[in-house]
Amino acid sequence: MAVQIEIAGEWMTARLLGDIDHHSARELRESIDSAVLTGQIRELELDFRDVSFMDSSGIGLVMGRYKLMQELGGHLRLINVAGHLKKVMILAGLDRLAVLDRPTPVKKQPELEKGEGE
Amino acid sequence: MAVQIEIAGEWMTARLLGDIDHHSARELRESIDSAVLTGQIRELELDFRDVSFMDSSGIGLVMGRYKLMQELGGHLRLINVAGHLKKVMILAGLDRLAVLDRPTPVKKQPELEKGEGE
Amino acid sequence: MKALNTMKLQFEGRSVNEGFSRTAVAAFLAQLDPTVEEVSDVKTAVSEAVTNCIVHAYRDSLGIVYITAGILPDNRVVIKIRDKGCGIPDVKKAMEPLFTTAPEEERAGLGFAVMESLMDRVKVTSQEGKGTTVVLTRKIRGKEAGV
Amino acid sequence: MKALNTMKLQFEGRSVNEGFSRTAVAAFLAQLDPTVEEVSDVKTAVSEAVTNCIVHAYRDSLGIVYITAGILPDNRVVIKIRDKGCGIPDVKKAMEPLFTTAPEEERAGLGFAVMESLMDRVKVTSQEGKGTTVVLTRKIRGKEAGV
Ligand SMILES: Nc1ncnc2c1ncn2[C@@H]1O[C@H](COP(=O)(O)OP(=O)(O)O)[C@@H](O)[C@H]1O
Ligand SMILES: Nc1ncnc2c1ncn2[C@@H]1O[C@H](COP(=O)(O)OP(=O)(O)O)[C@@H](O)[C@H]1O
Repeated sequence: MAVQIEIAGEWMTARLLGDIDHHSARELRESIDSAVLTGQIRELELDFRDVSFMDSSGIGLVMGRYKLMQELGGHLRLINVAGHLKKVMILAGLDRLAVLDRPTPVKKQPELEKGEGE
Repeated sequence: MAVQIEIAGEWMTARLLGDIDHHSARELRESIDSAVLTGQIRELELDFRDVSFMDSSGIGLVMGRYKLMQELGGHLRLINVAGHLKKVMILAGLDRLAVLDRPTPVKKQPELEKGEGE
Repeated sequence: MKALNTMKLQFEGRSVNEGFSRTAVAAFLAQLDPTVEEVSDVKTAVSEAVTNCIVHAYRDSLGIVYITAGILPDNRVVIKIRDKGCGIPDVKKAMEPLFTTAPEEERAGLGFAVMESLMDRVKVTSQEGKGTTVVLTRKIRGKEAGV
Repeated sequence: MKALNTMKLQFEGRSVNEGFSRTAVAAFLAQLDPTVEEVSDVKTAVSEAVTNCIVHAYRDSLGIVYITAGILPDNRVVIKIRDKGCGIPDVKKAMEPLFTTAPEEERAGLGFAVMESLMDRVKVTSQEGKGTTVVLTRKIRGKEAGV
Protein backbone atom coordinates (compact mmCIF):
# COMPACT_ATOMS: atom_id res chain seq x y z
CA MET A 1 0.00 0.00 0.00
CA ALA A 2 1.18 3.46 -0.78
CA VAL A 3 -0.30 6.90 -1.05
CA GLN A 4 0.31 9.75 -3.49
CA ILE A 5 -0.29 13.16 -2.01
CA GLU A 6 -1.06 16.32 -3.96
CA ILE A 7 -1.45 19.67 -2.25
CA ALA A 8 -2.78 22.99 -3.56
CA GLY A 9 -3.29 25.66 -0.92
CA GLU A 10 -5.48 24.20 1.79
CA TRP A 11 -6.71 21.44 -0.52
CA MET A 12 -5.13 18.04 -0.45
CA THR A 13 -5.85 14.87 -2.41
CA ALA A 14 -4.48 11.58 -1.08
CA ARG A 15 -4.59 8.91 -3.74
CA LEU A 16 -4.58 5.51 -2.05
CA LEU A 17 -2.94 2.63 -3.92
CA GLY A 18 -3.33 -1.11 -3.40
CA ASP A 19 -4.87 -2.93 -0.45
CA ILE A 20 -6.22 -1.15 2.64
CA ASP A 21 -6.10 -3.45 5.62
CA HIS A 22 -4.84 -3.34 9.20
CA HIS A 23 -1.30 -3.94 7.91
CA SER A 24 -1.26 -0.96 5.57
CA ALA A 25 -3.56 1.39 7.53
CA ARG A 26 -1.00 2.63 10.03
CA GLU A 27 1.41 3.90 7.39
CA LEU A 28 -1.43 5.48 5.42
CA ARG A 29 -2.77 7.21 8.51
CA GLU A 30 0.67 8.56 9.44
CA SER A 31 1.47 9.81 5.93
CA ILE A 32 -1.89 11.51 5.50
CA ASP A 33 -2.05 13.09 8.96
CA SER A 34 1.44 14.49 8.83
CA ALA A 35 0.76 16.05 5.41
CA VAL A 36 -2.57 17.49 6.63
CA LEU A 37 -1.01 19.03 9.74
CA THR A 38 2.15 20.34 8.06
CA GLY A 39 0.24 21.76 5.11
CA GLN A 40 -2.57 23.26 7.25
CA ILE A 41 -5.03 21.47 5.03
CA ARG A 42 -8.76 22.22 5.39
CA GLU A 43 -10.22 20.23 2.49
CA LEU A 44 -9.06 16.61 2.41
CA GLU A 45 -10.02 14.35 -0.46
CA LEU A 46 -9.32 10.59 -0.35
CA ASP A 47 -9.22 9.06 -3.82
CA PHE A 48 -10.07 5.34 -3.88
CA ARG A 49 -9.65 4.85 -7.63
CA ASP A 50 -6.63 2.55 -7.28
CA VAL A 51 -7.64 0.68 -4.15
CA SER A 52 -7.79 -3.03 -4.91
CA PHE A 53 -9.12 -4.25 -1.57
CA MET A 54 -10.52 -2.79 1.64
CA ASP A 55 -11.82 -4.25 4.89
CA SER A 56 -13.11 -2.49 8.02
CA SER A 57 -9.62 -1.15 8.71
CA GLY A 58 -10.41 1.22 5.84
CA ILE A 59 -13.55 2.32 7.68
CA GLY A 60 -11.41 3.09 10.72
CA LEU A 61 -9.06 5.07 8.47
CA VAL A 62 -11.91 7.12 6.99
CA MET A 63 -13.59 7.75 10.35
CA GLY A 64 -10.27 8.79 11.90
CA ARG A 65 -9.61 11.31 9.09
CA TYR A 66 -13.22 12.52 9.37
CA LYS A 67 -12.68 13.31 13.04
CA LEU A 68 -9.34 14.96 12.35
CA MET A 69 -10.83 17.26 9.70
CA GLN A 70 -13.72 18.13 12.00
CA GLU A 71 -11.28 19.10 14.75
CA LEU A 72 -9.44 21.28 12.26
CA GLY A 73 -12.69 22.91 11.11
CA GLY A 74 -12.23 21.36 7.66
CA HIS A 75 -13.92 18.74 5.49
CA LEU A 76 -13.36 15.22 4.23
CA ARG A 77 -14.54 13.89 0.91
CA LEU A 78 -14.18 10.42 -0.61
CA ILE A 79 -14.01 10.06 -4.37
CA ASN A 80 -14.04 7.17 -6.83
CA VAL A 81 -15.54 4.72 -4.39
CA ALA A 82 -16.93 1.86 -6.44
CA GLY A 83 -18.03 -1.76 -6.27
CA HIS A 84 -16.74 -3.72 -3.31
CA LEU A 85 -15.45 -0.60 -1.50
CA LYS A 86 -18.82 1.09 -1.73
CA LYS A 87 -20.52 -2.00 -0.34
CA VAL A 88 -18.23 -2.05 2.71
CA MET A 89 -18.61 1.71 3.25
CA ILE A 90 -22.38 1.66 2.98
CA LEU A 91 -22.73 -1.20 5.41
CA ALA A 92 -20.57 0.81 7.81
CA GLY A 93 -22.92 3.77 7.38
CA LEU A 94 -20.24 6.05 5.94
CA ASP A 95 -22.77 7.38 3.45
CA ARG A 96 -24.57 8.95 6.41
CA LEU A 97 -21.48 10.97 7.30
CA ALA A 98 -22.16 12.72 4.00
CA VAL A 99 -18.57 12.26 2.85
CA LEU A 100 -19.34 9.74 0.15
CA ASP A 101 -20.16 10.86 -3.37
CA ARG A 102 -21.08 14.39 -2.34
CA PRO A 103 -21.05 16.67 -5.37
CA THR A 104 -17.70 18.42 -5.77
CA PRO A 105 -17.81 21.75 -3.92
CA VAL A 106 -16.47 24.81 -5.69
CA LYS A 107 -12.75 24.81 -5.11
CA LYS A 108 -10.52 27.79 -4.59
CA GLN A 109 -8.01 26.33 -7.07
CA PRO A 110 -10.22 25.52 -10.05
CA GLU A 111 -7.24 24.27 -12.10
CA LEU A 112 -7.18 21.24 -9.80
CA GLU A 113 -10.43 20.11 -11.33
CA LYS A 114 -9.03 19.47 -14.77
CA GLY A 115 -9.20 15.94 -16.00
CA GLU A 116 -11.81 14.95 -13.45
CA GLY A 117 -14.59 15.07 -15.99
CA GLU A 118 -16.21 11.68 -15.57
CA MET B 1 -7.79 -23.44 -18.76
CA ALA B 2 -9.58 -23.41 -22.03
CA VAL B 3 -8.70 -23.50 -25.69
CA GLN B 4 -10.13 -21.71 -28.71
CA ILE B 5 -9.78 -23.64 -31.93
CA GLU B 6 -9.81 -22.15 -35.41
CA ILE B 7 -9.63 -24.33 -38.50
CA ALA B 8 -9.04 -23.42 -42.13
CA GLY B 9 -8.49 -26.36 -44.44
CA GLU B 10 -5.67 -28.44 -43.03
CA TRP B 11 -4.47 -25.54 -40.88
CA MET B 12 -5.48 -25.27 -37.27
CA THR B 13 -4.68 -22.71 -34.60
CA ALA B 14 -5.30 -23.64 -30.97
CA ARG B 15 -5.25 -20.59 -28.76
CA LEU B 16 -4.48 -21.66 -25.21
CA LEU B 17 -5.98 -19.60 -22.39
CA GLY B 18 -4.97 -19.41 -18.72
CA ASP B 19 -2.69 -21.75 -16.80
CA ILE B 20 -1.12 -24.86 -18.32
CA ASP B 21 -0.38 -27.40 -15.64
CA HIS B 22 -1.01 -31.09 -15.02
CA HIS B 23 -4.60 -30.26 -14.02
CA SER B 24 -5.46 -28.48 -17.26
CA ALA B 25 -3.23 -30.45 -19.64
CA ARG B 26 -5.48 -33.48 -20.05
CA GLU B 27 -8.45 -31.48 -21.25
CA LEU B 28 -6.26 -29.41 -23.56
CA ARG B 29 -4.69 -32.51 -25.04
CA GLU B 30 -8.06 -34.15 -25.64
CA SER B 31 -9.63 -31.06 -27.22
CA ILE B 32 -6.67 -30.43 -29.52
CA ASP B 33 -6.15 -34.04 -30.60
CA SER B 34 -9.78 -34.67 -31.39
CA ALA B 35 -9.93 -31.51 -33.50
CA VAL B 36 -6.69 -32.45 -35.30
CA LEU B 37 -7.90 -35.97 -36.09
CA THR B 38 -11.45 -35.02 -37.05
CA GLY B 39 -10.30 -32.12 -39.20
CA GLN B 40 -7.41 -34.03 -40.81
CA ILE B 41 -5.12 -31.19 -39.81
CA ARG B 42 -1.54 -31.11 -41.16
CA GLU B 43 -0.34 -27.75 -39.86
CA LEU B 44 -0.96 -27.21 -36.15
CA GLU B 45 -0.20 -23.90 -34.53
CA LEU B 46 -0.31 -23.49 -30.74
CA ASP B 47 -0.78 -19.86 -29.72
CA PHE B 48 0.57 -19.04 -26.25
CA ARG B 49 -0.40 -15.36 -26.22
CA ASP B 50 -2.96 -15.77 -23.42
CA VAL B 51 -1.16 -18.35 -21.33
CA SER B 52 -0.60 -16.96 -17.84
CA PHE B 53 1.46 -19.82 -16.41
CA MET B 54 3.14 -22.98 -17.60
CA ASP B 55 5.19 -25.71 -15.95
CA SER B 56 6.73 -28.87 -17.44
CA SER B 57 3.24 -30.28 -18.05
CA GLY B 58 3.17 -27.77 -20.90
CA ILE B 59 6.39 -29.29 -22.24
CA GLY B 60 4.71 -32.69 -22.21
CA LEU B 61 1.76 -31.18 -24.04
CA VAL B 62 3.99 -29.67 -26.74
CA MET B 63 6.11 -32.82 -27.16
CA GLY B 64 2.99 -34.97 -27.40
CA ARG B 65 1.51 -32.75 -30.14
CA TYR B 66 4.90 -32.69 -31.90
CA LYS B 67 4.88 -36.49 -32.06
CA LEU B 68 1.28 -36.58 -33.19
CA MET B 69 1.94 -34.16 -36.05
CA GLN B 70 5.02 -36.14 -37.07
CA GLU B 71 2.98 -39.33 -37.21
CA LEU B 72 0.43 -37.54 -39.37
CA GLY B 73 3.16 -36.20 -41.66
CA GLY B 74 2.35 -32.66 -40.56
CA HIS B 75 4.00 -29.86 -38.63
CA LEU B 76 3.74 -28.12 -35.29
CA ARG B 77 4.50 -24.48 -34.67
CA LEU B 78 4.41 -22.49 -31.44
CA ILE B 79 3.64 -18.79 -31.58
CA ASN B 80 3.67 -15.89 -29.12
CA VAL B 81 5.91 -17.64 -26.65
CA ALA B 82 7.32 -14.95 -24.38
CA GLY B 83 8.96 -14.35 -21.03
CA HIS B 84 8.48 -17.11 -18.47
CA LEU B 85 7.09 -19.57 -21.03
CA LYS B 86 10.09 -19.13 -23.31
CA LYS B 87 12.44 -19.72 -20.37
CA VAL B 88 10.73 -23.02 -19.50
CA MET B 89 10.65 -24.12 -23.15
CA ILE B 90 14.28 -23.30 -23.78
CA LEU B 91 15.46 -25.14 -20.70
CA ALA B 92 13.48 -28.13 -21.96
CA GLY B 93 15.26 -27.87 -25.30
CA LEU B 94 12.08 -27.25 -27.28
CA ASP B 95 13.92 -24.66 -29.36
CA ARG B 96 15.96 -27.57 -30.74
CA LEU B 97 12.80 -29.25 -32.07
CA ALA B 98 12.62 -26.20 -34.35
CA VAL B 99 9.01 -25.53 -33.47
CA LEU B 100 9.65 -22.37 -31.52
CA ASP B 101 9.66 -18.97 -33.19
CA ARG B 102 10.24 -20.39 -36.64
CA PRO B 103 9.32 -17.82 -39.27
CA THR B 104 5.75 -18.22 -40.47
CA PRO B 105 5.69 -20.53 -43.51
CA VAL B 106 3.63 -19.49 -46.50
CA LYS B 107 0.13 -20.66 -45.78
CA LYS B 108 -2.33 -22.05 -48.26
CA GLN B 109 -5.08 -19.83 -46.80
CA PRO B 110 -3.43 -16.42 -46.84
CA GLU B 111 -6.56 -14.71 -45.47
CA LEU B 112 -5.82 -16.39 -42.15
CA GLU B 113 -2.77 -14.19 -41.79
CA LYS B 114 -4.70 -10.98 -41.53
CA GLY B 115 -4.35 -9.11 -38.27
CA GLU B 116 -1.22 -11.02 -37.31
CA GLY B 117 1.05 -8.18 -38.25
CA GLU B 118 3.23 -7.80 -35.19
CA MET C 1 -21.99 -32.89 4.64
CA LYS C 2 -18.61 -34.25 3.65
CA ALA C 3 -16.30 -31.75 1.98
CA LEU C 4 -15.25 -32.36 -1.62
CA ASN C 5 -11.94 -30.65 -1.08
CA THR C 6 -10.20 -29.23 1.98
CA MET C 7 -7.10 -27.31 2.93
CA LYS C 8 -5.39 -26.15 6.09
CA LEU C 9 -3.21 -23.12 6.48
CA GLN C 10 -1.33 -21.83 9.48
CA PHE C 11 0.94 -18.85 9.85
CA GLU C 12 2.43 -16.45 12.37
CA GLY C 13 0.16 -13.65 13.51
CA ARG C 14 2.10 -10.90 11.76
CA SER C 15 0.15 -8.19 9.99
CA VAL C 16 2.03 -8.86 6.74
CA ASN C 17 0.23 -12.22 6.66
CA GLU C 18 -3.22 -10.64 6.47
CA GLY C 19 -2.86 -10.13 2.72
CA PHE C 20 -1.25 -13.52 2.21
CA SER C 21 -3.98 -15.42 4.04
CA ARG C 22 -6.95 -13.83 2.28
CA THR C 23 -5.25 -14.35 -1.10
CA ALA C 24 -4.60 -18.00 -0.26
CA VAL C 25 -8.26 -18.55 0.68
CA ALA C 26 -9.36 -16.79 -2.52
CA ALA C 27 -7.06 -19.09 -4.53
CA PHE C 28 -8.70 -22.12 -2.91
CA LEU C 29 -12.14 -20.72 -3.72
CA ALA C 30 -11.21 -20.32 -7.41
CA GLN C 31 -12.21 -23.93 -8.15
CA LEU C 32 -15.87 -22.88 -7.70
CA ASP C 33 -15.46 -20.28 -10.46
CA PRO C 34 -16.79 -17.49 -8.21
CA THR C 35 -17.80 -14.05 -9.41
CA VAL C 36 -15.53 -11.08 -8.67
CA GLU C 37 -18.02 -9.97 -6.03
CA GLU C 38 -18.07 -13.36 -4.31
CA VAL C 39 -14.26 -13.37 -4.18
CA SER C 40 -14.20 -9.85 -2.67
CA ASP C 41 -16.83 -10.76 -0.10
CA VAL C 42 -14.99 -13.86 1.09
CA LYS C 43 -11.58 -12.12 1.08
CA THR C 44 -13.00 -9.27 3.15
CA ALA C 45 -14.63 -11.53 5.73
CA VAL C 46 -11.45 -13.63 6.04
CA SER C 47 -9.39 -10.46 6.40
CA GLU C 48 -11.62 -9.31 9.28
CA ALA C 49 -11.33 -12.59 11.15
CA VAL C 50 -7.57 -12.91 10.61
CA THR C 51 -6.99 -9.28 11.63
CA ASN C 52 -8.92 -9.91 14.83
CA CYS C 53 -6.55 -12.77 15.72
CA ILE C 54 -3.54 -10.52 15.16
CA VAL C 55 -4.91 -7.32 16.75
CA HIS C 56 -6.99 -8.71 19.60
CA ALA C 57 -6.25 -12.37 20.33
CA TYR C 58 -2.47 -12.00 20.22
CA ARG C 59 -2.41 -8.36 21.26
CA ASP C 60 0.90 -8.46 23.18
CA SER C 61 2.34 -11.64 21.75
CA LEU C 62 3.05 -13.49 18.56
CA GLY C 63 0.79 -16.50 18.07
CA ILE C 64 -0.24 -18.82 15.27
CA VAL C 65 -3.40 -18.31 13.23
CA TYR C 66 -5.07 -21.49 11.94
CA ILE C 67 -7.34 -21.58 8.91
CA THR C 68 -9.18 -24.52 7.44
CA ALA C 69 -11.40 -24.32 4.39
CA GLY C 70 -13.70 -26.84 2.79
CA ILE C 71 -15.87 -26.98 -0.30
CA LEU C 72 -19.20 -28.72 0.26
CA PRO C 73 -21.09 -30.56 -2.52
CA ASP C 74 -23.75 -27.82 -2.60
CA ASN C 75 -21.12 -25.19 -3.49
CA ARG C 76 -20.87 -23.82 -0.01
CA VAL C 77 -17.45 -22.85 1.25
CA VAL C 78 -16.82 -23.19 4.97
CA ILE C 79 -13.83 -21.33 6.39
CA LYS C 80 -12.69 -21.70 9.97
CA ILE C 81 -10.30 -19.12 11.47
CA ARG C 82 -8.91 -20.07 14.85
CA ASP C 83 -6.49 -18.57 17.37
CA LYS C 84 -5.15 -19.63 20.74
CA GLY C 85 -5.21 -16.10 22.08
CA CYS C 86 -6.96 -14.23 24.89
CA GLY C 87 -10.51 -15.22 23.99
CA ILE C 88 -13.65 -13.07 24.09
CA PRO C 89 -15.40 -12.68 27.47
CA ASP C 90 -18.79 -11.73 25.98
CA VAL C 91 -19.21 -12.82 22.36
CA LYS C 92 -22.67 -11.31 21.99
CA LYS C 93 -21.43 -7.90 23.04
CA ALA C 94 -18.27 -8.21 20.91
CA MET C 95 -20.43 -8.79 17.85
CA GLU C 96 -22.44 -5.60 18.31
CA PRO C 97 -21.63 -3.06 15.61
CA LEU C 98 -19.17 -0.35 16.74
CA PHE C 99 -18.09 -2.30 19.80
CA THR C 100 -14.30 -2.38 19.96
CA THR C 101 -11.70 -2.77 22.67
CA ALA C 102 -9.00 -1.13 20.54
CA PRO C 103 -10.34 2.31 19.56
CA GLU C 104 -6.85 3.83 19.97
CA GLU C 105 -5.76 1.77 16.97
CA GLU C 106 -8.64 3.15 14.92
CA ARG C 107 -10.49 -0.15 14.94
CA ALA C 108 -14.00 0.69 13.80
CA GLY C 109 -15.71 -2.08 15.75
CA LEU C 110 -17.24 -3.30 12.50
CA GLY C 111 -15.29 -6.49 11.86
CA PHE C 112 -18.07 -8.84 12.90
CA ALA C 113 -20.71 -6.64 11.26
CA VAL C 114 -18.81 -6.87 7.96
CA MET C 115 -18.44 -10.65 8.29
CA GLU C 116 -22.15 -11.05 9.02
CA SER C 117 -23.24 -8.90 6.14
CA LEU C 118 -20.96 -10.55 3.57
CA MET C 119 -21.33 -14.20 4.58
CA ASP C 120 -24.38 -16.42 4.87
CA ARG C 121 -23.42 -17.53 8.35
CA VAL C 122 -20.91 -16.46 11.01
CA LYS C 123 -20.43 -18.66 14.06
CA VAL C 124 -18.16 -17.52 16.87
CA THR C 125 -17.05 -19.68 19.77
CA SER C 126 -14.59 -18.44 22.32
CA GLN C 127 -13.11 -19.33 25.69
CA GLU C 128 -11.30 -16.78 27.79
CA GLY C 129 -7.59 -17.47 27.93
CA LYS C 130 -7.95 -20.31 25.41
CA GLY C 131 -8.83 -18.71 22.11
CA THR C 132 -11.50 -18.04 19.54
CA THR C 133 -12.89 -19.83 16.51
CA VAL C 134 -14.84 -18.06 13.79
CA VAL C 135 -16.64 -20.18 11.19
CA LEU C 136 -17.68 -18.41 8.00
CA THR C 137 -20.05 -20.05 5.53
CA ARG C 138 -21.01 -18.79 2.12
CA LYS C 139 -22.76 -20.35 -0.83
CA ILE C 140 -20.91 -19.64 -4.07
CA ARG C 141 -23.26 -19.29 -7.03
CA GLY C 142 -20.38 -18.68 -9.39
CA LYS C 143 -20.13 -17.12 -12.82
CA GLU C 144 -22.39 -19.78 -14.33
CA ALA C 145 -25.32 -18.41 -12.33
CA GLY C 146 -24.97 -15.16 -14.25
CA VAL C 147 -25.05 -13.01 -11.09
CA MET D 1 19.26 -19.16 10.19
CA LYS D 2 15.99 -18.42 11.95
CA ALA D 3 13.08 -17.58 9.66
CA LEU D 4 11.52 -14.12 9.93
CA ASN D 5 8.13 -15.42 8.90
CA THR D 6 6.77 -18.88 8.26
CA MET D 7 3.63 -20.58 7.05
CA LYS D 8 2.32 -24.11 6.68
CA LEU D 9 -0.15 -25.33 4.15
CA GLN D 10 -1.67 -28.75 3.63
CA PHE D 11 -4.26 -29.94 1.18
CA GLU D 12 -5.64 -33.01 -0.53
CA GLY D 13 -3.64 -34.28 -3.49
CA ARG D 14 -6.23 -33.32 -6.10
CA SER D 15 -5.03 -31.77 -9.32
CA VAL D 16 -7.32 -28.76 -8.82
CA ASN D 17 -5.10 -27.85 -5.86
CA GLU D 18 -1.99 -27.43 -8.03
CA GLY D 19 -3.04 -23.91 -8.98
CA PHE D 20 -4.21 -23.09 -5.48
CA SER D 21 -0.97 -24.14 -3.83
CA ARG D 22 1.40 -22.26 -6.14
CA THR D 23 -0.75 -19.12 -5.84
CA ALA D 24 -0.71 -19.42 -2.04
CA VAL D 25 3.09 -19.71 -2.00
CA ALA D 26 3.35 -16.72 -4.36
CA ALA D 27 1.12 -14.71 -2.02
CA PHE D 28 3.42 -15.55 0.89
CA LEU D 29 6.43 -14.49 -1.19
CA ALA D 30 4.85 -11.10 -1.94
CA GLN D 31 6.22 -9.61 1.29
CA LEU D 32 9.71 -9.70 -0.30
CA ASP D 33 8.46 -7.52 -3.15
CA PRO D 34 9.72 -10.01 -5.78
CA THR D 35 10.00 -9.26 -9.48
CA VAL D 36 7.48 -10.80 -11.87
CA GLU D 37 10.19 -13.21 -13.01
CA GLU D 38 11.03 -14.31 -9.47
CA VAL D 39 7.35 -14.99 -8.78
CA SER D 40 7.02 -17.05 -11.99
CA ASP D 41 10.16 -19.02 -11.19
CA VAL D 42 9.02 -19.94 -7.68
CA LYS D 43 5.46 -20.72 -8.78
CA THR D 44 6.77 -22.99 -11.51
CA ALA D 45 9.13 -24.89 -9.22
CA VAL D 46 6.39 -25.31 -6.58
CA SER D 47 3.98 -26.50 -9.27
CA GLU D 48 6.48 -29.17 -10.36
CA ALA D 49 6.99 -30.48 -6.83
CA VAL D 50 3.29 -30.45 -5.97
CA THR D 51 2.36 -32.14 -9.25
CA ASN D 52 4.89 -34.88 -8.51
CA CYS D 53 3.16 -35.59 -5.19
CA ILE D 54 -0.19 -35.87 -6.95
CA VAL D 55 0.94 -37.76 -10.07
CA HIS D 56 3.65 -40.01 -8.66
CA ALA D 57 3.59 -40.20 -4.86
CA TYR D 58 -0.16 -40.73 -4.58
CA ARG D 59 -0.60 -42.37 -7.97
CA ASP D 60 -3.44 -44.71 -7.02
CA SER D 61 -4.64 -42.98 -3.88
CA LEU D 62 -5.61 -39.64 -2.42
CA GLY D 63 -3.05 -38.32 0.04
CA ILE D 64 -2.20 -35.06 1.73
CA VAL D 65 0.45 -32.69 0.39
CA TYR D 66 2.33 -30.65 3.03
CA ILE D 67 4.04 -27.35 2.28
CA THR D 68 6.01 -25.15 4.62
CA ALA D 69 7.62 -21.89 3.62
CA GLY D 70 9.94 -19.56 5.46
CA ILE D 71 11.56 -16.23 4.76
CA LEU D 72 15.17 -15.99 5.97
CA PRO D 73 16.79 -12.70 7.03
CA ASP D 74 18.98 -12.69 3.90
CA ASN D 75 15.87 -12.65 1.67
CA ARG D 76 16.02 -16.32 0.88
CA VAL D 77 12.77 -18.19 0.69
CA VAL D 78 12.85 -21.87 1.66
CA ILE D 79 9.90 -23.99 0.57
CA LYS D 80 9.45 -27.59 1.64
CA ILE D 81 7.01 -29.82 -0.25
CA ARG D 82 6.37 -33.17 1.40
CA ASP D 83 4.22 -36.23 0.72
CA LYS D 84 3.65 -39.53 2.47
CA GLY D 85 3.43 -41.42 -0.79
CA CYS D 86 5.34 -44.22 -2.50
CA GLY D 87 8.80 -42.65 -2.30
CA ILE D 88 11.56 -42.66 -4.91
CA PRO D 89 13.80 -45.77 -5.10
CA ASP D 90 16.70 -43.98 -6.83
CA VAL D 91 16.67 -40.21 -6.34
CA LYS D 92 19.75 -39.59 -8.46
CA LYS D 93 18.21 -41.37 -11.43
CA ALA D 94 14.82 -39.71 -10.89
CA MET D 95 16.48 -36.32 -11.13
CA GLU D 96 18.04 -37.01 -14.52
CA PRO D 97 16.43 -34.93 -17.26
CA LEU D 98 13.85 -36.85 -19.32
CA PHE D 99 13.58 -39.67 -16.79
CA THR D 100 9.94 -40.36 -16.04
CA THR D 101 7.92 -43.33 -14.83
CA ALA D 102 4.69 -41.91 -16.26
CA PRO D 103 5.30 -41.34 -19.99
CA GLU D 104 1.75 -42.51 -20.80
CA GLU D 105 0.47 -39.40 -19.04
CA GLU D 106 2.73 -37.21 -21.16
CA ARG D 107 5.01 -36.39 -18.26
CA ALA D 108 8.12 -34.92 -19.86
CA GLY D 109 10.51 -36.08 -17.15
CA LEU D 110 11.64 -32.50 -16.71
CA GLY D 111 10.09 -31.62 -13.35
CA PHE D 112 13.33 -31.83 -11.39
CA ALA D 113 15.29 -30.20 -14.22
CA VAL D 114 12.90 -27.24 -14.16
CA MET D 115 13.14 -26.97 -10.36
CA GLU D 116 16.93 -27.07 -10.50
CA SER D 117 17.21 -24.47 -13.19
CA LEU D 118 14.77 -22.02 -11.57
CA MET D 119 15.83 -22.33 -7.94
CA ASP D 120 19.20 -21.80 -6.27
CA ARG D 121 19.03 -25.15 -4.51
CA VAL D 122 16.87 -28.29 -4.73
CA LYS D 123 17.27 -30.97 -2.06
CA VAL D 124 15.36 -34.22 -2.37
CA THR D 125 15.10 -36.85 0.34
CA SER D 126 12.95 -39.91 -0.07
CA GLN D 127 12.23 -43.22 1.53
CA GLU D 128 10.47 -46.00 -0.35
CA GLY D 129 6.96 -46.55 0.97
CA LYS D 130 7.28 -43.56 3.33
CA GLY D 131 7.33 -40.49 1.14
CA THR D 132 9.40 -37.72 -0.36
CA THR D 133 10.49 -34.24 0.72
CA VAL D 134 11.68 -31.60 -1.73
CA VAL D 135 13.29 -28.46 -0.34
CA LEU D 136 13.51 -25.51 -2.71
CA THR D 137 15.63 -22.47 -1.87
CA ARG D 138 15.80 -19.21 -3.75
CA LYS D 139 17.24 -15.83 -2.95
CA ILE D 140 14.76 -13.07 -3.80
CA ARG D 141 16.50 -9.89 -4.97
CA GLY D 142 13.20 -8.10 -5.40
CA LYS D 143 12.15 -5.07 -7.36
CA GLU D 144 14.49 -2.81 -5.40
CA ALA D 145 17.48 -4.59 -6.95
CA GLY D 146 16.33 -3.31 -10.30
CA VAL D 147 16.62 -6.72 -11.96
N1 LIG E 1 -10.10 -13.36 17.83
C1 LIG E 1 -10.40 -12.52 18.85
N2 LIG E 1 -9.79 -12.64 20.05
C2 LIG E 1 -10.09 -11.81 21.07
N3 LIG E 1 -10.98 -10.80 20.97
C3 LIG E 1 -11.61 -10.61 19.79
C4 LIG E 1 -11.36 -11.44 18.68
N4 LIG E 1 -12.14 -11.02 17.66
C5 LIG E 1 -12.86 -9.99 18.13
N5 LIG E 1 -12.55 -9.74 19.42
C6 LIG E 1 -13.17 -8.70 20.27
O1 LIG E 1 -14.37 -8.26 19.66
C7 LIG E 1 -14.34 -6.86 19.41
C8 LIG E 1 -15.13 -6.51 18.17
O2 LIG E 1 -14.50 -7.06 17.03
P1 LIG E 1 -14.79 -6.47 15.59
O3 LIG E 1 -16.26 -6.35 15.38
O4 LIG E 1 -14.02 -7.26 14.60
O5 LIG E 1 -14.22 -4.97 15.65
P2 LIG E 1 -12.73 -4.41 15.76
O6 LIG E 1 -11.75 -5.46 15.31
O7 LIG E 1 -12.74 -3.23 14.86
O8 LIG E 1 -12.50 -4.05 17.20
C9 LIG E 1 -12.87 -6.52 19.36
O9 LIG E 1 -12.61 -5.16 19.65
C10 LIG E 1 -12.30 -7.46 20.42
O10 LIG E 1 -12.51 -6.95 21.71
N1 LIG F 1 7.05 -37.03 -4.91
C1 LIG F 1 7.40 -38.11 -5.64
N2 LIG F 1 7.04 -39.36 -5.24
C2 LIG F 1 7.38 -40.45 -5.96
N3 LIG F 1 8.09 -40.39 -7.11
C3 LIG F 1 8.47 -39.20 -7.56
C4 LIG F 1 8.15 -38.00 -6.86
N4 LIG F 1 8.67 -36.96 -7.56
C5 LIG F 1 9.30 -37.49 -8.62
N5 LIG F 1 9.20 -38.84 -8.64
C6 LIG F 1 9.79 -39.76 -9.64
O1 LIG F 1 10.81 -39.05 -10.34
C7 LIG F 1 10.52 -39.06 -11.74
C8 LIG F 1 11.02 -37.79 -12.39
O2 LIG F 1 10.29 -36.68 -11.90
P1 LIG F 1 10.23 -35.33 -12.75
O3 LIG F 1 11.61 -34.92 -13.13
O4 LIG F 1 9.44 -34.35 -11.97
O5 LIG F 1 9.48 -35.73 -14.09
P2 LIG F 1 7.95 -36.15 -14.37
O6 LIG F 1 7.10 -35.67 -13.25
O7 LIG F 1 7.64 -35.46 -15.64
O8 LIG F 1 7.95 -37.63 -14.48
C9 LIG F 1 9.04 -39.29 -11.83
O9 LIG F 1 8.64 -39.83 -13.07
C10 LIG F 1 8.80 -40.25 -10.67
O10 LIG F 1 9.15 -41.56 -11.01
